[in-house]
Amino acid sequence: MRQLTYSKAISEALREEMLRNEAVIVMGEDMGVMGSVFGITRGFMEEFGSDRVIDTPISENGFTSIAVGAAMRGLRPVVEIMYVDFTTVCYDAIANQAAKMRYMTGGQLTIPVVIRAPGGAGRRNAGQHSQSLEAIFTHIPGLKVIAPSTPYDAKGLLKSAIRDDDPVVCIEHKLLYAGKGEVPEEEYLLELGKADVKRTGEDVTIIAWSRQVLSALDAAEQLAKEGINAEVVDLRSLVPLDFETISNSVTKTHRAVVVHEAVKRGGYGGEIAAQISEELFDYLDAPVKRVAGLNVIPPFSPALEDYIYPHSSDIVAAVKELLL
Amino acid sequence: MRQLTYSKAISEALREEMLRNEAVIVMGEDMGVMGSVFGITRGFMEEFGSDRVIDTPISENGFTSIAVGAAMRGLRPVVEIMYVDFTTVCYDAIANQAAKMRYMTGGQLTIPVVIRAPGGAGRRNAGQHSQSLEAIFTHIPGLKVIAPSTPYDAKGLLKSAIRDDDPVVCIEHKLLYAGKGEVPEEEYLLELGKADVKRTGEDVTIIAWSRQVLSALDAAEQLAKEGINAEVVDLRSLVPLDFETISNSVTKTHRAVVVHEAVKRGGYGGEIAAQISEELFDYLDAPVKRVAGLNVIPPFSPALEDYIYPHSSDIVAAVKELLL
Amino acid sequence: MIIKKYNRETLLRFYREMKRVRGFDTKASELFTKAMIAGNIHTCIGQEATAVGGCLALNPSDFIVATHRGHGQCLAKGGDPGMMMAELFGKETGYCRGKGGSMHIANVDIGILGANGIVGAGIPIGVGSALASKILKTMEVTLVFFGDGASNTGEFHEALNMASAWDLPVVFLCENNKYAVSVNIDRVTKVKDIAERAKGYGIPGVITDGCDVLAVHETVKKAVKRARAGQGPTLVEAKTYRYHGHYEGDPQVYRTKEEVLEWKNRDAIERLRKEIIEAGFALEEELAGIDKEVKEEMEAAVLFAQNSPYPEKKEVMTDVYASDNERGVAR
Amino acid sequence: MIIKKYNRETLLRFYREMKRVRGFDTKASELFTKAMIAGNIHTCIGQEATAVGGCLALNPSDFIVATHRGHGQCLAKGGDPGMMMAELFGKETGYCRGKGGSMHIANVDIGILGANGIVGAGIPIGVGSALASKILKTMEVTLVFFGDGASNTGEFHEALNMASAWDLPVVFLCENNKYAVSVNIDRVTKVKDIAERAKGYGIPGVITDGCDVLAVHETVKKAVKRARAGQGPTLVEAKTYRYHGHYEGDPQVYRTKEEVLEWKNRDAIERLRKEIIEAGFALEEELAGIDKEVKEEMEAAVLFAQNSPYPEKKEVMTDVYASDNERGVAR
Ligand SMILES: Cc1ncc(C[n+]2csc(CCOP(=O)(O)OP(=O)(O)O)c2C)c(N)n1
Ligand SMILES: Cc1ncc(C[n+]2csc(CCOP(=O)(O)OP(=O)(O)O)c2C)c(N)n1
Ligand SMILES: [Mg+2]
Ligand SMILES: [Mg+2]
Repeated sequence: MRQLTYSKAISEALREEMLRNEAVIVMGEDMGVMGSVFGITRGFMEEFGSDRVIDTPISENGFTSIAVGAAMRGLRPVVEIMYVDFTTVCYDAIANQAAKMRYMTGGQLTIPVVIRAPGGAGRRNAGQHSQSLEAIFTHIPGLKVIAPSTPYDAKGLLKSAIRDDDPVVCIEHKLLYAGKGEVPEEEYLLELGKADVKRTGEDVTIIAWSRQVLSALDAAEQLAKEGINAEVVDLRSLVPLDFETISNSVTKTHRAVVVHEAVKRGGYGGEIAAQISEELFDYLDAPVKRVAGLNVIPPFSPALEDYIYPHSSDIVAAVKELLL
Repeated sequence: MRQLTYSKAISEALREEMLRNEAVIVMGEDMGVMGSVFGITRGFMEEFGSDRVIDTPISENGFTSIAVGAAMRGLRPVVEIMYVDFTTVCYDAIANQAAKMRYMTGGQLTIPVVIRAPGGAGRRNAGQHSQSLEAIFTHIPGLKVIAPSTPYDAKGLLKSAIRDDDPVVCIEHKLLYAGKGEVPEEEYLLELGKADVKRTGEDVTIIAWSRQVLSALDAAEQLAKEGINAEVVDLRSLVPLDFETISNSVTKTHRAVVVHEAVKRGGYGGEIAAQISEELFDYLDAPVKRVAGLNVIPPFSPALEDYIYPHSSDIVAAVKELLL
Repeated sequence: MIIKKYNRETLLRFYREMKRVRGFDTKASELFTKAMIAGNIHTCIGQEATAVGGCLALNPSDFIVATHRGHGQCLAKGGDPGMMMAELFGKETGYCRGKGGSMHIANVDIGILGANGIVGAGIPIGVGSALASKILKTMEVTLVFFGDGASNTGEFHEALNMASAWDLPVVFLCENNKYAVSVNIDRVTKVKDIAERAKGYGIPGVITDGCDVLAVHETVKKAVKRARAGQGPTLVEAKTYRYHGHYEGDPQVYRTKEEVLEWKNRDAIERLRKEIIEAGFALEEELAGIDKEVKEEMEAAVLFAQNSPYPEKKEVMTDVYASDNERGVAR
Repeated sequence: MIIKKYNRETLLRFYREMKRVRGFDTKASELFTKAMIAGNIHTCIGQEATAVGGCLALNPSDFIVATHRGHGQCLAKGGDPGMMMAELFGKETGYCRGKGGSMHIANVDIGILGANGIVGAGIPIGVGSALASKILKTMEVTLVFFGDGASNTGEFHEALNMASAWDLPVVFLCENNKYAVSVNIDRVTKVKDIAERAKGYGIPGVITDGCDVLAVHETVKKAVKRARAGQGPTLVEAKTYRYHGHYEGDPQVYRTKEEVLEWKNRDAIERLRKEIIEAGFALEEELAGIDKEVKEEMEAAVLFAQNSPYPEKKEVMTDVYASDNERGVAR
């Protein structure tokens, strides 16, 4: 099958949905003339015109709210927030407006907005350009949240997100953009709220999302060499959560490690771990372990930054502890 | 001992600290002429002048950032965000500015800002005025977070928060304001990061904060009638977390229920539950249960709103399930 | 005199609509005081001319974005007082089936895109509606209401900038009632007129007398025409006043009784009543007839609300998501 | 001619400072291209006059808030190029001990309150500093740098409104270099001049030639004087241009080579050099001597950075909290 980069897969998803439905527009900083700073919408302005590919001023709360208003009127805007770190300036538009309009109006208003936001550390971009902030969205009812790890998943999920009538926050990872993976030529969709078992195993379940799925798979390879068979569950969709897949795996392996790049304290891993402990207690042979980012701010220094997020070796170590 | 309301205790804390240190100022909407919409700063403008008691325009991100800048220069601003729901519009000032300035500058800048924000449901204020949002702060390194449940705690913790050199988010609860409790005349401080065992017991640990401490104590009374002795741990300070007190209690009771009003998914209860499971697994006779808010948006209707947050009966039921 | 440009029917419509707005909020205030309405309400008594003068400049297919002080805006745009009152009661028959309450009345079919509990947040939402009208080439106009206080939010700035840069069909109507809760606008803003801010966006900024419904109407109408023609937004500032406190029960320490009285003496409804009679468009009794009809209408609205059922408990869990709601709420 | 108002020493200082700014960022650009500096850097080559003209209007005890394009601003305010370069390298000897990098250089002792990775966020922080000066009655002036793009953020609006309402000692210096990354300001804003926005806050808005360091200086100086006298803020807009891309490696599809060339022909350093020589304040060779000294200074800065150690691993965990750091980081 053909290989595409993650960023190209996202680009294709956007383009296909724009071709399919005139109501789909993209907006954000540098989306038009420049084709987005990560090249996602290169050529879009020429193809779809500046009405549907909108270069915005630096006004994230404003334009995300504009997307909400446009969605009330039937458009299906896909907004890019250049770095997920900047969702702090438009958190109201996402958490109080997009997320709540439907409920507060008794189901009258439908807000089909997708908010794409690249996150993640590893590019020496320092404290305000390197965070993983999915947990500030998973806590807000009314939002769906996806965090794909592969080009295939990214394309299929984003297309579904655009067709979904709910606001969806799509967390991408800057260090995944250049990575390649198989993506069929034919159209396909992936259902929101379905996890994917990226590797099967019997000894332990590693649950991860976004870039940490790669570390998890890497860790699983290393563990396999030592005869430990890890199952890797890629959540892909954080809300809705596919607890069935988690449950199927953990009732089989009796051990779980949850891995994410975000700061550990208050990260979504706590939620997953708590749910597993709460509902699968009798199946657990060991506590659910979390391997997650340090409770610190991303430092700039190349000598420091890579210590803040998990590596496959950390996952290997955690699994071994569980199996002791 | 004399009885004070929670709001009066907060008011006293502010006043005492303003008298003690000229660098302490208060700012926010309606703080001056009106003395705050909850009456917290009534009389302050007359006493301290409008330089130190600042009526701001409706510009939360602006004035919270102004507080950050003023703090860099040696002031110790206490900011009120009228409802915690509005921290969404100043989340950048809190999470990217106040929280990160110290680390990003290698320890050079100190940001002694306190952000007071009343939260909570139960007043028929609907979706954008009734949330409990502590989890969006506990996830951000650099912030300390307190959520007192009694007038005594509120006063002692707020005074410490004002003297603390770090940004502290103080989550108050609107339905606690009118409640009374003992507050000594003499000055006292409560250390940040210390939980308080509000009731001792051997059979189960109920961990709660803010208004849910009252439900927990109420539940404990009910359980006592049935011969079940619950220990109630009031966290008071969410960050730093006093895990020692939690651990002491749970290693004794072998059972824990975590209770909070905030939406369950991604709430801070998941973090607490995960930590207990992770570190006290061998002591647990049952899974850590969470009793928390529904994953919905606060509805306005008096016929609906009270269903969204936990009641003592829910806690009682959860405890009984654990003891089955 | 401007009134000469209007016919009897239109003038009586203005009169009736303002009466309805006042009638509705007077009822709401009473019911709130009797604890029959819970939570918080913000009445617009005194500001009827902006709601009515503004909304009546629109086509039925046009849109408004309302505010927390928005009952009048919604009524004037065609909101049914019974369904509105039922919403204030939190009843199943309310516009939002009781889930929104006073601050969130919405109905897209009649062009009400909702109000907002976050001051300023409605402004860019209205611009989004205008963007849709432009992209869809339908050019409905969106009229965005907001207060003087909201003009100090960042959202005001971002929204006006984009609306002007993109020439969107939107009219910004600032109801400057001098106060944001207790805070006098002059204490937190150096410019005398909010309309002055239009200069920063290269759009017209116009001041109108918010105590004169016809003045408001003329001004907004012109702005609507401009917007619909693709010439972009206008910032209209109406100088107005709320007779009640910010919320019902507000001790109002921030203003004097004299100030309130002064504005009451310029009451927009009384003014129109006098003008209509003086210009011979209708007799005193005819207006009294309208008054009576409006009174009955509002009483019926209250009765409807009172007699309506509350939503069922299970409603708490619905409408969080449009699709896959159960799973999204479950965990 | 304005130059006549200045003495030789001051003029050579302007010249040297601009040379230093360009020298620093030219080095930084080279090192970035050689992958010796990681992450992202935004050079201000072409914008030296705003940094230097602005900062030299301040007292040492005054403050600045810098931007993501802020190396020049920090240098001109007294930043040590060695410590700055070490920060760009992420070394222990950098201003922020390597934790901040290019976008977060700060040092309160020399009046640098930091830059910001969040566009617009520095503006209210600067206002906060000015508020402190007013409350403490010390009246240091805070000079806030920001770009044309930042003038479209809500924070700009909120900050300017409060600064003007409270007559704070702050000067807002907008470096309008026409672009926010790829977006031409004229495509997202209707007004020709950002300075126009001052009207919405009732403060002076002044346009100055950002290619003329003396013009910038005069303008800012006047604004600083006004601020210090308690007369409130001024919005200064300097028309300027960045010669490099937004970031190093930017393909710059959004502008033509001709446009860049046109601005390079108006280079502020060249202009001052010519004026100094023509007015007889210094000889060609004297300026060449300064050039050489600056070159050596910057080479030394690079050497210092290169030879400095990286922070130790344990540094990752420090400085999150001022007190109780260990516990705050532990769980
Ligand atoms: C972001 C935000 N901040 C504060 C509030 C609290 N609040 C509600 S209404 C109001 C005053 C609004 O003033 P204005 O815009 O002038 O409207 P008015 O009430 O005068 O009609 C305030 C501060 C809020 N709802 N949202
Ligand atoms: C809130 C926010 N949005 C977007 C960005 C990404 N970004 C960094 S610099 C920049 C352009 C800034 O333009 P301007 O203010 O004109 O400054 P210049 O780069 O031209 O000096 C953008 C969009 C950011 N850092 N912060
Ligand atoms: Mg007002
Ligand atoms: Mg620029």
